[in-house]
Amino acid sequence: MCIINNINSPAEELTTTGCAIRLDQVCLDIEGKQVINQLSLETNVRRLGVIGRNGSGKSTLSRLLSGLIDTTSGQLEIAGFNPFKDRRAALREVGLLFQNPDHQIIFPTVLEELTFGLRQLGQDKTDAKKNALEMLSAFGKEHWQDVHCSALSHGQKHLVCLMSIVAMKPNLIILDEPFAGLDIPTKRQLQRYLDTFSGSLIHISHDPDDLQNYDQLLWLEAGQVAALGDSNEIMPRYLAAMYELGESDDISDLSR
Amino acid sequence: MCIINNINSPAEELTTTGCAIRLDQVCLDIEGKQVINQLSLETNVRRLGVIGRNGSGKSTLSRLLSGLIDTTSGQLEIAGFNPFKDRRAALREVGLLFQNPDHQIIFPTVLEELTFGLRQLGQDKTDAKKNALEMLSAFGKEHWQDVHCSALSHGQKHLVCLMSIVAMKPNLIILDEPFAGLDIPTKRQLQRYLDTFSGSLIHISHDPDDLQNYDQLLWLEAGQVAALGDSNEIMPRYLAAMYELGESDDISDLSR
Amino acid sequence: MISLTSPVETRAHHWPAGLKLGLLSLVSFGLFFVDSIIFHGLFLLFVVVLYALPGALFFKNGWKHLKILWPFAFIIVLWHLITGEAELGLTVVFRMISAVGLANLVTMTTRLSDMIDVVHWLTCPLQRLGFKPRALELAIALVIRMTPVLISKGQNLTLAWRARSNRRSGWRIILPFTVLALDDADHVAEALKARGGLTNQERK
Amino acid sequence: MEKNIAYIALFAALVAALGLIPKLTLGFGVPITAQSLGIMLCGTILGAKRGALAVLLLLLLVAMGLPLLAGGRGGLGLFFGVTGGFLIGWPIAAYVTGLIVEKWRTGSIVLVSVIASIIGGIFVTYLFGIVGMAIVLEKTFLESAALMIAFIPGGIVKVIIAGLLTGAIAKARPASLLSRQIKTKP
Ligand SMILES: Nc1ncnc2c1ncn2[C@@H]1O[C@H](COP(=O)(O)OP(=O)(O)OP(=O)(O)O)[C@@H](O)[C@H]1O
Ligand SMILES: Nc1ncnc2c1ncn2[C@@H]1O[C@H](COP(=O)(O)OP(=O)(O)OP(=O)(O)O)[C@@H](O)[C@H]1O
Ligand SMILES: O=C(O)CCCC[C@@H]1SC[C@@H]2NC(=O)N[C@@H]21
Ligand SMILES: [Mg+2]
Ligand SMILES: [Mg+2]
Repeated sequence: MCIINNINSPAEELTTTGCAIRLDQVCLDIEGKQVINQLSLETNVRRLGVIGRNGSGKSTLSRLLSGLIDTTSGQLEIAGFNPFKDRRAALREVGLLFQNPDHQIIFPTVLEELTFGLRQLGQDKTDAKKNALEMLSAFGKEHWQDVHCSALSHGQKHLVCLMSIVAMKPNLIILDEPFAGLDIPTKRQLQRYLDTFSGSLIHISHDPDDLQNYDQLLWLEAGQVAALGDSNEIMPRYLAAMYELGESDDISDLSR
Repeated sequence: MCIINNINSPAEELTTTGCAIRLDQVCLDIEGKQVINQLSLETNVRRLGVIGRNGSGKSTLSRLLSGLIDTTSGQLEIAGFNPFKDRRAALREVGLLFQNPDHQIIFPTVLEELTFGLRQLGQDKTDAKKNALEMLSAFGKEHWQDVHCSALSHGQKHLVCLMSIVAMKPNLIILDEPFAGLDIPTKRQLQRYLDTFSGSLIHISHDPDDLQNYDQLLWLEAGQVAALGDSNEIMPRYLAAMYELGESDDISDLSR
Repeated sequence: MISLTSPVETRAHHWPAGLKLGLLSLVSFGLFFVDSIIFHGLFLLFVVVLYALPGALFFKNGWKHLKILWPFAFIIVLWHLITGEAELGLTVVFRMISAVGLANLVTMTTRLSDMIDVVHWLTCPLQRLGFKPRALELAIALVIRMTPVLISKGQNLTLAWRARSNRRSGWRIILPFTVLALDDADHVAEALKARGGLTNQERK
Repeated sequence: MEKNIAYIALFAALVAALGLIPKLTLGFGVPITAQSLGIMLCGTILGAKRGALAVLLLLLLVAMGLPLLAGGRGGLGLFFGVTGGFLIGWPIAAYVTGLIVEKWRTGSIVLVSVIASIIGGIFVTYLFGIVGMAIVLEKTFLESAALMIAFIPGGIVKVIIAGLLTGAIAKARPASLLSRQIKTKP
């Protein structure tokens, strides 16, 4: 599969290869349903966009890649290890931003939420707290530290989730629709922040604009690779297919 | 406040005035925090867009309008009644699409979820089931009827929520980011469906494209009206303000 | 969803739920007035035959739900062996398996909505005391919704934990889980209210 | 109103979910189960009336045949079994526990909950449980009572968890602690 140098990236001085990802004939059944079906791909770009219809398996793939669930069959490797088997390595290597912030937040207050991951990395209490506060202040949100997560708006929760992941400084961040529900300034701010992120990014999104500067695109369809390659080539094809589907008056053509 | 005829609307034959909404000095405190602050507005357009930053109070306003919560002070009326006090009328008049589908779905399977609202309207079992199935087939999703909601993807859940609301045929539908997380074909299909909806729509969104055909815009800022009026006038101002905020490198200017 | 319901449709599915439940209560109650081990042995055989009638798949499914009784059975028998009342022990075990087996049989062949209708009918006399059968109906539906939802929320929470930790969550997950459950209840309450809650319109 | 129903249903479901924690069945056929912790929490968090209703709701569903008791058991048969007395005692236990938390508003919520759980969750439960066992197992009251010793270590742990958890909820979600809400019409 082609690896394309990230010409548009605002962080050109960085190495152009990222975290190596290898999937070989990966299948996943959930409750008898084949959600991921013979998925094979190999890539190590720094910026990989993932597109596909609702229910095509994008979030499931993100869970597989971060080692939260195991494959039913097939081989999966991230940076040379299996993230489900080797949790310790996975934790240092991969951070996952969940699609639904309510599925990610564990603790009652914002500071606890941010500190948790850092403590898990082995930082002691004071260090973890210091670093968590630093993260908060990098986004101008120090005043959120004692706020209850449940009292935040949807977009605010999303930001908390992102900060907790970024604070752990993984080499690969998997973002499952990170911008859904964020307001324009926060989104742009975040986008700029992610652009300077020196590690690898896998970004799942329904919005083509979000994936503009991405080297490669992975297009999933019904748990299988529909296309993988240069985003300049794939995005137009994807959009054409989607708009055509959207225009059709036979609504029953819609996603499974 | 100005009431503008919906010139761009694809359903021009419909009456141009919609559900009358009147808020007079509405305040709302949640746990000591003033979330809605002296909000006054009066409008009865058929299509009202609501914009504003994360945490500005949009979802809270949607809860107030659909009568889920009571105001701390001030007057609120929808179509002449108070939706918090008169629940029976509110149920027939207003439907609310929650921002987070997991917060809206009550029942285990898709059909039960759709049937519930119809039963609440007084339809008997067979009628309710028939109408629910009709709704499903209008979106080409009959095969979803026995699917467990928890087994749906995020976007699929969103669609279930929308179908349950639309099936109840309210006169006013309040949509809290209905398209966040939907794929392009589903979004376009839904958009077309909403365009033909003969009742009133209040649509909360961060995406300017979603609100293109809307008569009026309400711009909220920190629980107060920042602007209300012709969308052609307000959207550019809003976008300019948002992009400026987004460009600023002083991240601490970001939302509260 | 609590999946005691049978994967195959049986003839018993079409019998009135009230009848099945009534019979079940009578028989379960009656079993306590017989002490004969032979009777209980034969009765258990009868129950097994009932499970076998609808075919192999049904039998296998039924067995899955009855299997969980074996530690109980084992321990009761063991204890009675120690106290030297082996026969009493066996009787108690036979009776228990028959009673639970029958109850499961009714559950497996009765749609929940039919079950709820029976409860509705049973509580009708209470209506005059100001009791709202609608509230009970809703509450039943909600428990049935929430039990599996809680379990999957628990699993979700462990995923969230796993995503940022290589240690097991252990007891520290209890408070977040409880808070999550309470929040879920708040959301359900709001969602219910948004669709009329108990102020449902008159039924025709 | 909707909130009451949702909470009552939630706690019924919570007790059911606690049944998934592997149980240990003792010689005389009564399991050591986390569900009795759930009964205490029904009282301490929901208060007397709602707590008892939550337990009643669970028992109704169990009677209808849903497998919601420890080890996936259900059915009317259980009310005639060794543990029948416990089951009948549960709603009353939740009521008593809740009543104590509702009435005794001074003092730390943790301490009050612990004491309420001891009185309701342990004394009341065992009273009914012992009587039930005596009848079903054809033993004397005292013989049955002696068997309860086996539950004491577990009981202490549960009471402490109930107290701490109630205290933590009071902090994290004060609005959810229905037993301590200012009385409004339910
Ligand atoms: N627990 C489950 N049981 C059965 N099927 C499931 C379960 N969880 C997910 N699925 C199915 O797996 C498929 C993929 O789901 P996934 O959440 O990965 O989709 P997605 O691409 O992230 O969609 P979206 O864009 O809507 O977020 C869906 O069709 C869904 O119905
Ligand atoms: N339970 C609560 N306690 C305290 N504050 C709350 C509570 N619920 C909401 N708020 C506050 O109310 C404000 C408005 O929240 P709301 O959810 O209405 O925002 P929103 O405009 O919908 O934002 P978003 O675009 O992110 O969805 C937020 O600042 C939030 O912190
Ligand atoms: O599952 C049942 O059938 C009811 C079990 C009752 C168990 C009682 S409750 C009090 C005491 N503490 C325990 O752990 N078990 C018993
Ligand atoms: Mg997804
Ligand atoms: Mg919102």
